[in-house]
Amino acid sequence: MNWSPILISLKTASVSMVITFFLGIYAAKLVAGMKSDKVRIFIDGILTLPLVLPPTVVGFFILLVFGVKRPVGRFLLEFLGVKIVFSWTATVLAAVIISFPLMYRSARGALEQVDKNLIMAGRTLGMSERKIFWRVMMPLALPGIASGGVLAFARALGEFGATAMVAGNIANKTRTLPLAVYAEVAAGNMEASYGYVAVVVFISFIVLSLMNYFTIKGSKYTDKDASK
Amino acid sequence: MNWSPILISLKTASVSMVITFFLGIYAAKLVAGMKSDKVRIFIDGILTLPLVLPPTVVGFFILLVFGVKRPVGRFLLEFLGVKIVFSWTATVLAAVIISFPLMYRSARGALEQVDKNLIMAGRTLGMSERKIFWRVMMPLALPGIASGGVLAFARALGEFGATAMVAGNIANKTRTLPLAVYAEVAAGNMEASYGYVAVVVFISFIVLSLMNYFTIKGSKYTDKDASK
Amino acid sequence: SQTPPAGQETPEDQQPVEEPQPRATILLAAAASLKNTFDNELIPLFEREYPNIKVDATYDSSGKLQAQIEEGADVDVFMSAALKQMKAIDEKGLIKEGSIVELLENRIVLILPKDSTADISSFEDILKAETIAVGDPESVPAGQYAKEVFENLGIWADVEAKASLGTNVTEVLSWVAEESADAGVVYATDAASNTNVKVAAEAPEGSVSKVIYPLGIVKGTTKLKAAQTFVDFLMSQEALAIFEKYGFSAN
Amino acid sequence: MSLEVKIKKRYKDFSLDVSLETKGEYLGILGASGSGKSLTLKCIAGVETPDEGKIVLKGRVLFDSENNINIKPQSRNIGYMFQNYALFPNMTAEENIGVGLKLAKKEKKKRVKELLSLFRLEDMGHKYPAQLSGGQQQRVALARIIAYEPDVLLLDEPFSALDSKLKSELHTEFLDMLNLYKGEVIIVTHSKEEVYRISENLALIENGTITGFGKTKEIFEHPKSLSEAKMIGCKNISPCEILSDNRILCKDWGLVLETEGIPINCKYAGIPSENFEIVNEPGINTIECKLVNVIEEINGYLIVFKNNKRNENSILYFNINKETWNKKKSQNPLYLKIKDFYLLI
Amino acid sequence: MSLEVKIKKRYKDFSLDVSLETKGEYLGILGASGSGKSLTLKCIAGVETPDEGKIVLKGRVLFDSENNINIKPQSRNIGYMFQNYALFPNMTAEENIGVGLKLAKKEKKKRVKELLSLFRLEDMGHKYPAQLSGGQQQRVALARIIAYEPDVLLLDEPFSALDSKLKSELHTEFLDMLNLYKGEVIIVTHSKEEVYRISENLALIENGTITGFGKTKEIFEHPKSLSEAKMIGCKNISPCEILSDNRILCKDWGLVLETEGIPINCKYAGIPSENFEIVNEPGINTIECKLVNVIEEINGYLIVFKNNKRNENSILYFNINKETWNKKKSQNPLYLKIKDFYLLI
Ligand SMILES: Nc1ncnc2c1ncn2[C@@H]1O[C@H](COP(=O)(O)OP(=O)(O)OP(=O)(O)O)[C@@H](O)[C@H]1O
Ligand SMILES: Nc1ncnc2c1ncn2[C@@H]1O[C@H](COP(=O)(O)OP(=O)(O)OP(=O)(O)O)[C@@H](O)[C@H]1O
Ligand SMILES: [Mg+2]
Ligand SMILES: [Mg+2]
Repeated sequence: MNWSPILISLKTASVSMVITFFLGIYAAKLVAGMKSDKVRIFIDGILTLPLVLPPTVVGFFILLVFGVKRPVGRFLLEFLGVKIVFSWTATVLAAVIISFPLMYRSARGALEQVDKNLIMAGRTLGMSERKIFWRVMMPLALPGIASGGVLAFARALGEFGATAMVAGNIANKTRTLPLAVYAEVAAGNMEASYGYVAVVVFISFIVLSLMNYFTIKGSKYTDKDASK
Repeated sequence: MNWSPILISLKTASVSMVITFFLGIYAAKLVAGMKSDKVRIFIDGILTLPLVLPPTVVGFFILLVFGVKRPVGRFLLEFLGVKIVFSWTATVLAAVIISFPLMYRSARGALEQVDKNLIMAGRTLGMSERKIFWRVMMPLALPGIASGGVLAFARALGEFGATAMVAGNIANKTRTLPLAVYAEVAAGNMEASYGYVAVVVFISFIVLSLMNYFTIKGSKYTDKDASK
Repeated sequence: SQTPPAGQETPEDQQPVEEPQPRATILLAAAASLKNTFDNELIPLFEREYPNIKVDATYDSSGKLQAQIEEGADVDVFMSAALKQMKAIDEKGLIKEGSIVELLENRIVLILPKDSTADISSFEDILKAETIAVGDPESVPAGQYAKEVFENLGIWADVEAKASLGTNVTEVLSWVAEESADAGVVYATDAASNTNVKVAAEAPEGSVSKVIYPLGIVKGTTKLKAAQTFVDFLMSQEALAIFEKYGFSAN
Repeated sequence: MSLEVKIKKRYKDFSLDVSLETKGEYLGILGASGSGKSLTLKCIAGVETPDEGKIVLKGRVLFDSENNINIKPQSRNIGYMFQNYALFPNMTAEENIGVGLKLAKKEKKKRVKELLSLFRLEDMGHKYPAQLSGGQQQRVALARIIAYEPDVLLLDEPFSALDSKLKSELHTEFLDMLNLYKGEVIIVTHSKEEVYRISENLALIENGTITGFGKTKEIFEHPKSLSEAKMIGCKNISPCEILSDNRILCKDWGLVLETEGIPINCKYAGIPSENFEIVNEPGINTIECKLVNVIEEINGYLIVFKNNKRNENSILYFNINKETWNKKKSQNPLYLKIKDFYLLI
Repeated sequence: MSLEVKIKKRYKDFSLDVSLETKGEYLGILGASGSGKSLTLKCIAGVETPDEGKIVLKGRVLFDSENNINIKPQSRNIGYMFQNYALFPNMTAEENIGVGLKLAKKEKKKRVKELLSLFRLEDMGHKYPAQLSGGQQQRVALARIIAYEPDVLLLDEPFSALDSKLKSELHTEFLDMLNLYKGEVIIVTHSKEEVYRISENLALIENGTITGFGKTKEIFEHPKSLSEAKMIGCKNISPCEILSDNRILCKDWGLVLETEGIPINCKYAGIPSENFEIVNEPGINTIECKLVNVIEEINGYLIVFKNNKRNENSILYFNINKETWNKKKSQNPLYLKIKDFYLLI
């Protein structure tokens, strides 16, 4: 078993999860705060899109945006010197785009479940909207947010179709765990694939445990016996 | 554009969403109610698994269970006369397995966010656990549950890798929308693919709107001006 | 048994002296069916012979690779599983003039599950199967060839009605291996890679155009020299022998 | 300092139509359950948006439906203590209190500590709301709003969950503290004692509208209208008819009362249940009683009776201390003289 | 009907150690904020689990730490009205009330309607808790628990959010209703009037332990211990020293009191603030006052004074009605005779 896919996947999944986490929460906040139901539903549709299309197709569309001949891709290349396609950045990009709807949707549900009265209480106490968000809404929405985080991380870790499309499948560079698993399965090397699957499972167990730990810790206030 | 993938996909996504919905909620309830943190995290890991593996690989494993050579598949075939692989049932099976973690996780987060006091209040009023669950926890967790439903539906609608592996890609039988989209994109028929993409987007918009509508309706109690 | 690569007059051991190879890493994009050959043997061998050149490789279906190259992926050498994709890229002016080599040939075979007792021994017999696994002719080269065979036999319409169109070769193989499908059409090299399938027949001579694996250097490459060295290496007898070991034949 | 409020808000089966004005005096609001007290405060704080009207604080328009002004709650600098406390469940008592404080860390800590001890919560600082008792939660909510030092303090039944000892202690200290504080205070309460003690002015609210407004003491001593009398808890009220310059007939009790200076628009008469005296013989403003019930209370009896001389069936209440009652209860017939009564419009 | 409770529960900085027993009489619990009243009820209802102890209802063991018995709340048939109501926000008032009812649809509707009107919520049935006022929510919670008809009713400050008029109306009707009902009732309240009116028995709780238990009336009339006196609101309490058979010295006030039958273990003396009388000359059980403050209350004045003859600094309180005070306040020196006082252990 080769260690590089594991490292690459870990790096990709962690980085993309951090990005998705904040991006998703931010989007959720924006959308949840929208006045017009129609606009909200529309934006909601757009943001959920990466989930309803086959990842390969999503990857293809990403390629159509970030390809070096396309405006965005050309801009990035010429002005920032960044070439997305076939780079490690691309694995992150793909993972972020694919896992984004999970985070966004979960966070939105969780934020909507927060007692409006408490938000109002924060306002009458002169707390800024930002402070209310970070000190009141987020902690109270933690279980939902955490489950969004878990979903996003898991999805980023397992991301395959779009990654292969945008980042390629280059050993030591963009070959992530799922690509390795897939490659082994495709090449009929079942034993090798089991090894990678075991690693994937192991990583997700670790992350899930951590998440569970933090969620439990973060919501200790509901635990009546906390100060015992 | 061919209508059959649309119909098949609609059927698959709806049926699998209903199954996933109840299965996911039920699992969430079970896991959320578990006493031991360790067991919970373990089960949690297992249930999240389909999300961290490439769908094609998941499909492959499903094939290893339900294939006609394999014990389960053979049992189903010989004793019940049901052949899972390459049937419409398989598209549902694949969609359920792939979208399950989304529903499960979202529902768990949402249920954990429900005020424990209200559950206790239900108990002291002699309400059965089942009644408490359906009349108190579910409605209060609605935003999170709904977002889980949206995610699960979207994922089921977009499911591609595992479906192709288990159900095949048989025109008018198991060729779902994503398979059609993929085929067109892969063949470079971008125009045709846009047609299908438009349909996918359209369907998800409809479903999202419905979901939003029901969520808003279902949580009208938080709308202070409802009786106006 | 080291034969100097074709097109290279000087013996390989003198090469660094006469013309030092620039330190370079090149990227090979190859059809998925070539993965084992390259990863297990050819690339390690090449890197041993040319320590200054490192070869990265990405494998996928040729159609995807085509799209990626068209969108500007940093590919230096491209090897597809059919001429169609190579031509398409070439027509867009993305391949270095005159660099296309029709290097390998693969064969189209009819496969059955290992334990199959079906009475299928030729491509015409495939209609006895209940479900047939073939690659999607629109996107999978093996599928295109299968379609061609069946069209020449005049039974494509009947086959298509029973067909499940795989989006990649792995699917087609797995379907047959797991007996989801009763028969399938893949490359000989794919069939060789899976022990759960057996070959029932080869495509009859003349029923299908040659299955060519062309090789080309992508025009945008900045490492022309290294890329050329690699291509030359692949054309060497030594390399071809390895390809043959994996079921290909030199064209 | 001045606060002017003139707002309307309509629900399907309730509408609020309130005008209030205060100028630095503390204002108490009394009203039945569901009469619109909390809603009024919420509108002032910006928690609810009125349908129309105007809210002006120190000349600054906070809300004006005509000019589409609606300052957000954060900028109003009005503290509202929610009736259900609305403590942040994820913060300890300390954090809850400190959350609105804009001080440096050290001073903040000091201030929070002061407030904790002021509200007898010394050892509760590290507890989460779920770990606090009802009364402790209420005190944290009160401390939190006071820490914030807003221009206007809106308190919605701030002491309802406290035992009477603690309540009276806090009243005293609260008043001391408020003396240092230069803002408006509006306090909603169901306790007459509280309103009497804390607020100089009193507004009565009934069914969404203000039905009485004035100096607390005056209203308690001489209610002028039916609503005022009801609100201060006058138990005996009857519609009346002016018979002459100095005589009215209380219709419910079939009783004629004599007094000076009957206002021309007098429509009701009210007799506080303490304002009876047991006398030995009939006379003016005296009833011959028919006892209906005697209810024992802590510091006395509540005598429920009717006018024996008429067949009107409306009952009257009389609060008497135990000693006196035990001495005189055997009198028969029992004559009750009305020492004082209210003439109400 | 009988309920026996003997439980312990420890938190880091609070421990509950309570034994109670009731036999069909309604029991009131009085105690300061944070003394453990709600916690006790929660343990009985099964909302919290005690660390150790036993709860037995009608001979049926509900909880027994030794035998690992812990019947789930559903099967205890004990209704607990949460101090913060715990109404289901997703159900209307009607639905909240009906949720514990196990009747056919039609009867259920009828019963819910009855309860709505009993609690003056006729038009509120279709509203969600967020659309109800604080007092309306409290009434819905009360109606809900009563609808459930449990064997034991545990009420945690059931009337605290109601105005006094409504409160006294509901008291009356509540008592009528409870008469028809054959269960135990335990009611926690901060209102002495309420406890006095509703519950025959009274338990006093202080810092997690029961410090007094008895007939409500007896406790109010003759508190026997320091805690009882404090709890019924006796404002003047001083440690004392027995001087002889019939004389004690109240140390805080430097005052000697004469009376018969002083118990041997008498440690404190308490004087209810109403039990003074203005007299014209010194005498036994009479103080010469030095006025400290006169606080106006609704129905009288609260006179704060010291013993003029001694230099002890502890103050005393005297509640007097306005009339009498206004008549006699100019007396100088002012003598107050103590009509009655409590001897406390
Ligand atoms: N969102 C709403 N929709 C409909 N009616 C409402 C809404 N909010 C409040 N009400 C009604 O408005 C009336 C006044 O409510 P408010 O909370 O101001 O009462 P309150 O005077 O504070 O009473 P309490 O003393 O019981 O707290 C109530 O009858 C209530 O039912
Ligand atoms: N989960 C907990 N963790 C720590 N301490 C707790 C917890 N629950 C309650 N307490 C403490 O136990 C004590 C008793 O609480 P309880 O709610 O029984 O008080 P109470 O008598 O009902 O007071 P109130 O009249 O204010 O409602 C309080 O001091 C409280 O802080
Ligand atoms: Mg209110
Ligand atoms: Mg309590």
